[in-house]
Amino acid sequence: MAREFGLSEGEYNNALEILGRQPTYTELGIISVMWSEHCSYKSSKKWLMTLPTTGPQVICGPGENAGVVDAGDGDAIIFKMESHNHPSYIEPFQGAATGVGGILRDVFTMGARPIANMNALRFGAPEHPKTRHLVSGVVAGIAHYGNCVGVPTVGGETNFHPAYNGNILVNAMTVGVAKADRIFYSAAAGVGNPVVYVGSKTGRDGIHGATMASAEFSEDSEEKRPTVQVGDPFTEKLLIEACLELMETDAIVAIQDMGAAGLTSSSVEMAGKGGLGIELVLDDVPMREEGMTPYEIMLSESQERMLIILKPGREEVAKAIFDKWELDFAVIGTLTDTGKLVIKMHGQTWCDMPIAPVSNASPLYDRPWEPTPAAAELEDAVRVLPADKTLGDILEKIMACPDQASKRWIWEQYDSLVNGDTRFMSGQADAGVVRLPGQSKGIAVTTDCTPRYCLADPVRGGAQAVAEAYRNLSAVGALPLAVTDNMNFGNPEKPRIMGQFVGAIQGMADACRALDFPVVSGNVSLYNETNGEAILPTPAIGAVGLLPDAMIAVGIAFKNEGDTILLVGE
Amino acid sequence: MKAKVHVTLKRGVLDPQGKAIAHALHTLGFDGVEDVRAGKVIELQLKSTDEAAARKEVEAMCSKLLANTVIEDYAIELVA
Amino acid sequence: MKAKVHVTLKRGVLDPQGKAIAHALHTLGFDGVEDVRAGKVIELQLKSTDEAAARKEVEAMCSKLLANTVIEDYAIELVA
Amino acid sequence: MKAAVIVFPGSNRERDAVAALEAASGTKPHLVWHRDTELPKVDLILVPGGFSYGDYLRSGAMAAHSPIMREVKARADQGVRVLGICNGFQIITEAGLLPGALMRNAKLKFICRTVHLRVENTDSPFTAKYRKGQIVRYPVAHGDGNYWTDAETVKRLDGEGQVAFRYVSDEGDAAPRWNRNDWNPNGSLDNIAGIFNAKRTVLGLMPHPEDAVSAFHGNTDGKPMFDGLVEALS
Ligand SMILES: Nc1ncnc2c1ncn2[C@@H]1O[C@H](COP(=O)(O)OP(=O)(O)O)[C@@H](O)[C@H]1O
Repeated sequence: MAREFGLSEGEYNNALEILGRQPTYTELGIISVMWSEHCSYKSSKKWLMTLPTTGPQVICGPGENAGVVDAGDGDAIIFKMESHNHPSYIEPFQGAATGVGGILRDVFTMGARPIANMNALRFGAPEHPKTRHLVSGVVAGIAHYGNCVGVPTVGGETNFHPAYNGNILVNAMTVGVAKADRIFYSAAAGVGNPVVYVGSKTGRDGIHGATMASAEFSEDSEEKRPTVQVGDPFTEKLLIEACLELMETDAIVAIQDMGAAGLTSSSVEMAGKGGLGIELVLDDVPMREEGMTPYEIMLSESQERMLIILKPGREEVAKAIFDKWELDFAVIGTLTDTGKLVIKMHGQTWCDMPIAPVSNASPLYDRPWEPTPAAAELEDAVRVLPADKTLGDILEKIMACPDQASKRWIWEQYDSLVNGDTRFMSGQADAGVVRLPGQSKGIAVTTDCTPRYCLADPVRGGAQAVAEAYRNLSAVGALPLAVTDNMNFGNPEKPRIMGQFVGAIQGMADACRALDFPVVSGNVSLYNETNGEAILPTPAIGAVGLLPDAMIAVGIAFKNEGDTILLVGE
Repeated sequence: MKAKVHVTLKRGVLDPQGKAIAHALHTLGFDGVEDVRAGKVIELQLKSTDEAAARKEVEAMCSKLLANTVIEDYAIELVA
Repeated sequence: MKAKVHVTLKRGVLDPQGKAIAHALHTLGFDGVEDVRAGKVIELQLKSTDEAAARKEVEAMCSKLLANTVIEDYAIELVA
Repeated sequence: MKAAVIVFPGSNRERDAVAALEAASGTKPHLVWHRDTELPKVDLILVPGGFSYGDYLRSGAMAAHSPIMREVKARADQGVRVLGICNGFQIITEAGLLPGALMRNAKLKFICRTVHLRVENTDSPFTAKYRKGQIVRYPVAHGDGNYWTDAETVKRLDGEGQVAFRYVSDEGDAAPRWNRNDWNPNGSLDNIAGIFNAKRTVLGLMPHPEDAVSAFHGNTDGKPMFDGLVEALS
């Protein structure tokens, strides 16, 4: 059975040792998601730890829901990028939509009002029979969610390559703004404090989505049906407003969204970070369906839900706010000093296990890897203009290539102007530029990666992606602040793929160090393979920069006849 | 011959539209409503006059385009 | 008792969604499709067990909320 | 000028509207929650854009039945000016303040871009600061802006000067040309972008004048609408 849950024999034995007995079905489910690649970063952690993550501008680096940097005058910028690759391939519209929903929650969980969205997309060859359907579904899904919640989508990138035919990439990024002294973290505190559930009801959505995101695709995986959720951006919009309203009171001790592995990861992580125990009474969880089991409730990935630890006696204040926004609100448990996760339902105990070993002792692997062999030098024939071609011919060819073609068809489906704070959106500048609400100060946002460079040379490709992000921010006049990354790779159990990952991290780390451009958040998506064919190594870089006044930002349009054109750099 | 294809969300899949409609009906005072599900109907005018052939054709359209069977069920109704 | 409300665009109102589906079906090689109209079905689970009362209630929901009679027609089907 | 901006669950352009009104009038408008049953004494009611109730069922349909809308209709009957923008246009149309209906965009896609509009009637405080026939640029951002009504009503709207704005080409041309037909972003009937009620005290339009009121927006074509309202209603 452990195998069906995706646990290896070693992992299962480890679980037996921690518990000192056979796990219950519910416990086994919980352990397996906690130790899945998606939640535990077991293949990647060793390398992620080599990235530079500190600097005077960093308020909070990796480890929380999103990264936080200082934007001066008591303002903080909170941002992160996250993938929703597998679900978007199976159901492009809902998969991409719920990806946007998830990344938004990561950001407003920390107390930020989301002010800009970006999206980095990779599709298969344009002529592949599935591509058209996937592109239109993904773009419509991102539009559906982002437009409805009222966060402007101000840029992104879109590439096409046959290596993504069976495995598209949908990476979404959200940037938010908060007061630096009003940031909310996820570590639980205060024995006896109430554990509160807010948002949508729990259904049987996406049970074991986190383990799916950690498994390789095969022909029959399109049959893995129930793992795709339907997003409800309207409820998310209400949840944003309600959470931000509650955050203005002083009722919250800790807060976290229920993302992958839902109630399991949120409760275990919150209690684990606080070094406490947690007891949940699942009868009180708002449910959409009848007859749900403790296992299903703990592993459901229903969207638009949050878990909050309140200060004692603040339940009424909080409930009034969620009532106003017509969202579910329920006290479902309390913090304890036992260090254990205890789950009760129908008067029975379904889970009683120590949290620290499960959350801290999740396996870490030092997977074997081999460096990527140096790519052959480009032949001279490629560097010299062929005799029978003019520069014009070449220009035409470049402009007709799908990667270079105008992406207007995509970005016009995104509301880039809502809030009235957008200075530059897609197509207008090298980075999107929005001002902070009610201020003249602005931020610039970009996403960058050139996967074919990373295939040829992961180290230089990783460094190049960081450098390009830095340049794009500088080009609009912003001071680059920090980076979020989304590491999309194939199966890490293959030394060649692991080598791409290690190389890209090394290149990124070098570039980030050289540029004082720390990584403050990120996401890893491995096993992006179909029938053994891996995607191109794609370390997508998202980055944010600061402008003292958004009006000083410069776009790409030439302004006046007669202006001088300068070329700088090598 | 005519075909009606009913496309509905699978049991257990969240139906935000249905939820919102139910909520609005309650606000309007229609308390007798217990649950609402929203779906689509696609009406096809077909050249075919043979029922069996028509059904087969529509079946193929459903699985290829009209429904996404990851989250949706469909039902076909033929009208002569 | 259950009610199904079918909401369709009035004759004479352009149905771009139906047109787009028809176009997509043709592209996929389904040449036997002459015309497509897209509509909605709203399924209501009602407390009421009395057919006449239920019909009256659903009628009221339709005219108040479920259909916009400027552009849409509706039909009610009751299922015990 | 005193104004109220109505906020529904899912509204998302209320802050844009508040900023535009405040910049023009120097006074902060009242934000009124949809469940309120009373409106403060105001000269203008603005129903903002967004996705009230997620645009589920039909855009604006559920918000049109919010408690506050009864009060909005009563004030409109008394002649208080009402401005519905985007989702606000859909809401006040569903509420019966304006004729017709807004359907899914003909190309079935949400569209966000700047469009050209021709000001068709300047005999209202909303449009008094424009010239008749003037071409202005406003952004649009909607998925359901395809205006439809029956033939008789269109004729009446046109004859009675109830058409406020039409989508046109950048040269002001409203007739489709073989190579240039994408300036009507949603397929709306007769290129209608915005309409008045019979007394021209209520205006509904799909484009967003409130997102075109400052140098920051790179476009100030929407500003005369707010300036005109302030001048007439102060
Ligand atoms: N998926 C997308 N969403 C939003 N904007 C996009 C997307 N893909 C590309 N763009 C926009 O299209 C423009 C061109 O993209 P790209 O060719 O990647 O630009 P560059 O190489 O100059 O950064 C940019 O302004 C970018 O923001």
